[in-house]
Amino acid sequence: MFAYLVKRVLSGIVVLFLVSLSIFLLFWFGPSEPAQSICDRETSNRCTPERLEVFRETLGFNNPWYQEYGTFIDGVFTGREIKFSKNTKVYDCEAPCLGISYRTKQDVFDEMKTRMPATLSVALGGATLYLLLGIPIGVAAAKRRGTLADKALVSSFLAISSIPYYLFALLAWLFVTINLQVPVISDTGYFPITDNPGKWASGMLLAWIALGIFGCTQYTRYSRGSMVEVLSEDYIRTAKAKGLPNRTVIYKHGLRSALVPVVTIFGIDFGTLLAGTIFTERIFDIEGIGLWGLEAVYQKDLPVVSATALFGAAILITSNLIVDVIYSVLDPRVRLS
Amino acid sequence: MPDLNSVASGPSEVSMSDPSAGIQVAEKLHDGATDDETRGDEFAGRSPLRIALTRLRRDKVAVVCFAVVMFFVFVAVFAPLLAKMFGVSLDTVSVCEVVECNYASPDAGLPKAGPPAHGFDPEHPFGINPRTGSDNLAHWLYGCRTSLMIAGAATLAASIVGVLMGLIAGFMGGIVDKVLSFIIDFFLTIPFLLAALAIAPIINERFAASDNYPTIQKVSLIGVLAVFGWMGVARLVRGEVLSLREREFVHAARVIGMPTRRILFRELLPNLVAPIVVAVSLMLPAFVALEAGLAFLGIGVTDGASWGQTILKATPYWDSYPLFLIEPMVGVVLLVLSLNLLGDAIRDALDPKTRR
Amino acid sequence: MDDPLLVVEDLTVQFPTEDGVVTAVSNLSYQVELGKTLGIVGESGSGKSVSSMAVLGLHDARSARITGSIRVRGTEVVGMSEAKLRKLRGNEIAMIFQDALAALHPFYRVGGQLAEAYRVHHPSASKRDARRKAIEMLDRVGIPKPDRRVDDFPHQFSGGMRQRAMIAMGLINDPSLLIADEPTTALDVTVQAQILDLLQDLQREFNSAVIIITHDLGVIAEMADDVLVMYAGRAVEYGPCKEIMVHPEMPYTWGLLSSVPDVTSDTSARMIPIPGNPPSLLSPPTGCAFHPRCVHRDKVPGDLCSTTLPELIPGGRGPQHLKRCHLSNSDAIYEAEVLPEIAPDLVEEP
Amino acid sequence: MASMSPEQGSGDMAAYQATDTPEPESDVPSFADVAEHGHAASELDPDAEPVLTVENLRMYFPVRSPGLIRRKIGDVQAVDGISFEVPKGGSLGLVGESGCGKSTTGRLITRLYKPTGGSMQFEGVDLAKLSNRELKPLRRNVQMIFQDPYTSLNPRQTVGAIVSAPLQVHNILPRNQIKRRVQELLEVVGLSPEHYNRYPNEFSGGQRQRIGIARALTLNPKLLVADEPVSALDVSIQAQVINLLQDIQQEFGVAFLFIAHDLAVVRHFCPEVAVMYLGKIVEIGDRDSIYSNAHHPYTQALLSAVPDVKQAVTGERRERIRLTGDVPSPIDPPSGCRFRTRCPIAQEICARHEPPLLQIGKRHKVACHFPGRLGEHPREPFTARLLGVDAEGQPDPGSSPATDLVEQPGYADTWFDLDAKTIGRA
Repeated sequence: MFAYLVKRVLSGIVVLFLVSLSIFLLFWFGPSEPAQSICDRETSNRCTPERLEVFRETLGFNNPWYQEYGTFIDGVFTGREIKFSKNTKVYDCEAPCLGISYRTKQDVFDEMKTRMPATLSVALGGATLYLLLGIPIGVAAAKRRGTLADKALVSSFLAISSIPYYLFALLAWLFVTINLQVPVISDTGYFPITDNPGKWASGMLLAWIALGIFGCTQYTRYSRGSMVEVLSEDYIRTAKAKGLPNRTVIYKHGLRSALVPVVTIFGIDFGTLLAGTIFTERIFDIEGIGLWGLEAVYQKDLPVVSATALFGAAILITSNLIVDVIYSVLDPRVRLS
Repeated sequence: MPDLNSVASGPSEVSMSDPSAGIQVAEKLHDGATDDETRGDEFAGRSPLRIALTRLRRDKVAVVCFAVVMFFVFVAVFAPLLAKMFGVSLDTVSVCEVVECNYASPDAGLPKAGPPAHGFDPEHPFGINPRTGSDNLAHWLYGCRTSLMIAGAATLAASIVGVLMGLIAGFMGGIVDKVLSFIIDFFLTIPFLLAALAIAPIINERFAASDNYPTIQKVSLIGVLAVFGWMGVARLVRGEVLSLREREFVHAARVIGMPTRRILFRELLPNLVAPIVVAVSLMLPAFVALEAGLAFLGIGVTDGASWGQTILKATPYWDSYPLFLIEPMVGVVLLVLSLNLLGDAIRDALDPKTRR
Repeated sequence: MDDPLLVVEDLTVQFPTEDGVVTAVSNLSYQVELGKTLGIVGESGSGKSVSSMAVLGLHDARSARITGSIRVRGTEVVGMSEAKLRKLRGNEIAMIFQDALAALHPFYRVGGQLAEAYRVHHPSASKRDARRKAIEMLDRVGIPKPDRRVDDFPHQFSGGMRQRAMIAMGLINDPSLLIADEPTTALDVTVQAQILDLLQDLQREFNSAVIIITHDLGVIAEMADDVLVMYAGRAVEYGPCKEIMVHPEMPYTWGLLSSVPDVTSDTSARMIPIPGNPPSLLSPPTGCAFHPRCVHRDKVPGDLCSTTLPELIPGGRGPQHLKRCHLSNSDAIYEAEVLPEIAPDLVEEP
Repeated sequence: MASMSPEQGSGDMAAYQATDTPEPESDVPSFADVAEHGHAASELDPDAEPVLTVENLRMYFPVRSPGLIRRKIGDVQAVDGISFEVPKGGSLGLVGESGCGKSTTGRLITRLYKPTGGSMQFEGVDLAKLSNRELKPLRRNVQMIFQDPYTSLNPRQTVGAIVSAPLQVHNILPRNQIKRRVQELLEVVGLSPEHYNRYPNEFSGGQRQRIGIARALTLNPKLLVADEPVSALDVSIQAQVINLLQDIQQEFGVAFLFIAHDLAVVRHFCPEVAVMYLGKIVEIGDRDSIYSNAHHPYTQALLSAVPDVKQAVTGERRERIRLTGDVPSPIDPPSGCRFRTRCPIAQEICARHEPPLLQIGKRHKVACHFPGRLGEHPREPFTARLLGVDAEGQPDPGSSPATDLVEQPGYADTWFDLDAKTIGRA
C-alpha cells in the first residue's frame, strides 16, 4: 500500500513536469513571435522589429529553449530575477517563481495566492451544497426505486443536468439580479471572509446555489445509480437475512459501498472545480483563479496564462492522488493487496 | 420494456434427445418454412443491435429527441439555403440604418424595427442585433451550423483516436498498454478549459493576420476539442477490450488460428459498438455545449456566427431586449438537451439489464 | 412438539413483469420438523430458492406477490410486519447462500459481520461479548486460529473458509431452522465434503431443522431425511429421501437420476437425458408442466397430461410418498423399464 | 463467473426467462427411443496408437512484485512436468480441483499459452516448439470446446458466422459451399439448419454448447480438448451434451482430452483418467484402476468426497476421508510431495523427496511413497529403495538409486506389482 502511494506520488511529479514542459513549449513555439505581446504592451503598440529584438534578447528567446526551460525550472525552486527589456526595472521573482505578470508587473505566484481564496470559497461552498443535497436525495430515490416519485425525480434531474451548466448559471444570475433584484445576494462577487464574513457569504451565495443545484442533479443520479446497484448485491440480502434493521442495511451495508464510485467522481470533479471555476467566476464576477486566467488571455498576459494551466494540472494530479487514498481507505481489498 | 431473451425467443425448439432426432425435427421445420414463405422471416436472426433499435423506437422520449436533433441537423446543413429563403444574411450593415442611434430617444440602442420595441418584422423574423445591426435569424442559422459542424467533427476525430488507442492498449497489453495508459492519464490531468484558455491566445497571435482566420479558428477549435476529448473513449474501449479478451470466444478464435487483426476487427470491435455508440452519443452534446461555452468566454469562435458568442453579446441586453438572448439560448439548450436525452435512451436500449 | 417447526401451505410466489406475470412458485406445501433435514432439488428456475426466500420474507413486497401460508412454530409469516420478521430472521431462521464471497460484505471484517448478527438479536450483549461469541463460532466451524482470523476481511479467506464463516454467521444465534441455498455448489468436491460434514455435525449438535437446496441429487441423498423435487415452480414429488431415491414415481425424478452418472454406477448403465429444455415460467405448459419433455407420456391414456394438471397425491407406495403424475403404475414402469437401463446392477433377479 | 446467464441464475428474474417455447407434442420420443440412444460408458481400445504424446510439460506464470520496480519474485507453477498420452479416437480424462492445472494443460495443448518447457508430440510434430505462424496449418487438428456457453460464442455474430469462421480462416472451402457445410454441422450437433442466421442470445445454454461443438468440429479435428464442457449446464441438459460428444467420438473417431472436475462424468466418458494435484499428475490409469483400485491417497479422498446417490441409498458408503485445509498456493508449493500437507498418511520422507510416478499395473501409474489400496497403504515407503534413501528420506549410502525413474508418457510392458512385490509383465 505504501509502495503504491509512493509510486503514485512519483508518477504525479513526472506528469507535472511533463505538463510544465508542454506548456513551456507551447508558448515557446506556438505563437509566431513569443515576444510580440510584451513588446506591444511595453511600447504602447509601437513595436518595431528593432525593439522586438531587444525584448527577445533580454527575455532569452534567442537562447535555445531547453536552456530557458532550465532557467524556468530553476526559478521555480530557487527564484530568479526577471527583466523585460534593457532599460526596464529588474523584477525580483522569489521561489516558487512562475514569472512576472506582463500586465501588473506582479509576481505571478503572489497574485495567484491572492486569487486563491475566492476560488476556494466557490468550490468548497458549491461542492458542500451539492454533496449534502445530492447524496441523500439519491439514496432516498434508490430506496423508492420504481415508484412514481422516483421516476419523476430521475427524469426531471436528468433534464436539468442535460442543460449546459453555464447557461443554467447565467439564467440564475439574470433572474435573481435583474428580474427579481433580490436584495443582498444580488451583489455577487468575492469579499474576503476575514473582512466581513456576512458580505463574503452573501456575495458567494448565488454562485453556491447555482453550483449546488446543478451539481446536486448530477450527484443524485450518480448516487442513486450506485445505490441501486449495491442494493441488489448478495451481501445486502445477507444483511437482511441476519435480521438487521432496514436503516443498518441501507446505511451501514449499502451506502458505504455505494459511496466508492461517487467519491471517485467527486475527486475528479472537485479538482476541476478548484482548477478554475471559469464559468462561475465569469458569470458571478468572482475574482478567482479562473477569471484571472481568462482576463490574462484577453490581455495576452502569457506568464499568467501558463501559470493558470500549470496550477490546474497540479490541482488535478493532487485530487487524483487523494481519491486513490480515500478509495483505499474505503475498500480494504485495495488497501491490503 | 421487454427483456432481451423473451423478445429474442424464436419459434419452436427442436428435440434435444440426440442428434438423429434433431435432424428429423430439423427436416420438419425446414418443410414448414418452405410451405409457408412468411415463416421464413422468423428464422432470420435478430442481432442485439437490432433489438436495441426496436427498443429505442418504442421509447417516446427518444423519438421526440431524435426528431429535434434531426431538425437541427437539417438547419445546419441547409443554413445558407434557409437564410436565402427568409431573405436574411450575415452581411454587415450600417448600424444606424436599423438601430436607433439617437441617444435622446427612449429606444436608444435598440432596433428601429421588430422586437423588442416594435412588433414582428417579417424582414427580420428573429429581430436585429442592437449593436451591429445584423440579422439574428441569419446568425442563429449559421450558429447552428457552426455548432454542429465543430462538435460533429471533433466527436468523429476524438472517437476514432480514442477507439484506436483503446483497442491497441487493451489488446497489445504489456509495455504498449503502459505507455498508452500513461498518455491517457497525462491528458486527463490537463484541465480542459484551462488548456483551451492557454491555446486560444497562441492561435490568435499566430493567425490573427491570416485571411482564413475564421476557418483556422474553427479547425483549431476542433483540434483542441478532439485532443482533449478522446481519453474517455480510449479508457472505455481499453477496459472493454481487457475484459472481452478473456472471454472464451476470443480464445476460441485463437484456437481456430484466426489472425490478430481479424480478432481485433471482426471479433472484438462489433462487441464494442454498443459502448462506443453510447460514449459518442454523449460526447456530441458535451462538445456542442463546450463550443458555445468557449465562444461565450470569448476564447472560442470569435469571428463568424456562433450561438455562444451571441449569448455573450446579448447578456447585457437581457433587461431591454430579452429575445436577443433567448434565441441562441433556446438553440443551445434544446440541442444539447435532446442530444443528451437521446444518448441516455440509447444507453438504456443497449443495456439488456435496464428495465424501466 | 405436535406442530412441525415449519409448515408451508399452498405457497404461491408471483413476480409481475412487463412481459406478464412470472409464477415462480405455485401451490407449494411442505413441512420440516426439528432435527430433520429437508432437501429441495430442482434445476435453475424451478422455484427452489424463491420459495425458501419467502420463508424469511426476503422478497420485496413491491415486486413479489405472495399468497398461501408459511407458519413457523404456528405463527404466520406471510403478511407479517417487517419489525416482527426481523426478529425471526437470523434468530429463529437463518440462511446461508451459495456464493459466500458475494454474500459477505467486502468492506467489513469477518468477525465484525458475525458480531453484528449476534448483537442485533442480543441487544444487551457488549461488543466484547459479541466478539468472543464470533471467535467461538469461527472455532466451532473449524477455522484455524479463530482469534486471529476474526479480524480478516472476507477476501483474505479461502472459498471453503468463507462458506464456513457464512455457516458460523447463520448459526451464531442458535436458530431452529437453517436454510442452506446451494451451500456447496461453488466449492471443490473435497471442500464440499468438509462443509457437508460440518453441516451434519452442527445439526446434530444444535438439533435444528435444515432445508438444503441443491441441484445435486447426490448431496440430497446423503444429507436429507425428506426430499421435495421441484419442477417449474411446483412440487412434483415429495416424501422420505430413501423412499424417493429407491422408488421414484415421477418421470422427472427418473430423468434426473438417469441423466447424472454416479461415480460408482455400473459402467454398462446408460445415461439417458431428459429431452428439451426447461419451460418458460411466463407461459408454462398446460396440464402437467413436464409433459412436453416427458418420455413416458404415451403410457397415459388420451391427452390427459397436456390438459389436466395432476394432483400431488400419494402414489402406490404409502401415504408419505406424494407424486404429481398421471401414470398409474409408475413404480412398476420404473422397475421394469427405467432401472434396467440406468442401473442394471440394482435390478433384483426375479 | 460474472456472466448473467439463466443457467447460473445470478439474477432473480434471469432464471425465469427460459429461451424456448416447448416443442410440438409429437416431437417427444417415447422412453424406448430415448433409452435406445442413451449411452453406456465409453470403452477403452488398448491397442490404439497415441495421437498426442505429452512429455514433461511445464507452464510457469511469472509473479511480479507490487511496487515500483516490478521484479519477478516467483512463478505460479501451474503445470509442472506432466506426461501422458491421448490414444487415437480415445479419450483421456483430466480431473482435479480448481487450481490443479487441468485447464492450463488444455490451453497449452491448444497453444493458447506457449509452454515453459516440455514437448507435445502430435503426429511427429512438437506443438510446444512451433511459432504461431508455423502452428496455424496444424491448428485444424486440435480444437477446443469451452466451458461457458455464454461467453464462448461471440454475441455479435450469427451462428453461421461463428461456425464458418474456421473454414474462412483456413480457406478450406469455396465461399459458396460454406453454408451447406455449416448447415450439415448444425444437423450433426442436433440443431436445425434454419438456425444459421440466428444470434447466440436466442439459444438456451445447452443449444449454445452445441453450437460451440459444431464450431470445434468444423475443421475435422483429430483431437478435441473439452474444458469442463458440461459444468455450466443444468443437470438435465448435461446428459444431452455428453451423449452428443460420445456420438461424435464414435462417428468421427475424434480423440478427446476431457477436462472436468466432476468425477462421475469423467468416469462415464473416459476409459482412461489422470488425476492432477497442484500442477502434477498424481495418478493415471484406466477407469478401473482409478475408480475401483486407486492407490493414491488424494484420488481416494477425492472419490470418497463425491456425493453418490447409489451409495447413499444402498448404505454401502465407504467412510469419507476428511482432507483438512485448503490446496496450498502454487507459487510456493510444499517441498517433496505436494499433497503431503493434506495427506492423512504423510511421513517424513514425503517432505524430503518428490515421489516418482511409478507404474504399478498394466495401465496404472501412481506418484506416492506409500501407494496402496484404501486402508492398505504400506508402512514403509515403497520408493525409498528406488530413490536410494532410507525410510525417513535421509540419503542411504548402502543403496543405489534407480536411474530410470524419469516420467514417460504411455505405459511400459513391465511394472512394479505391489501385491506380489515383483515386477509384473504384460
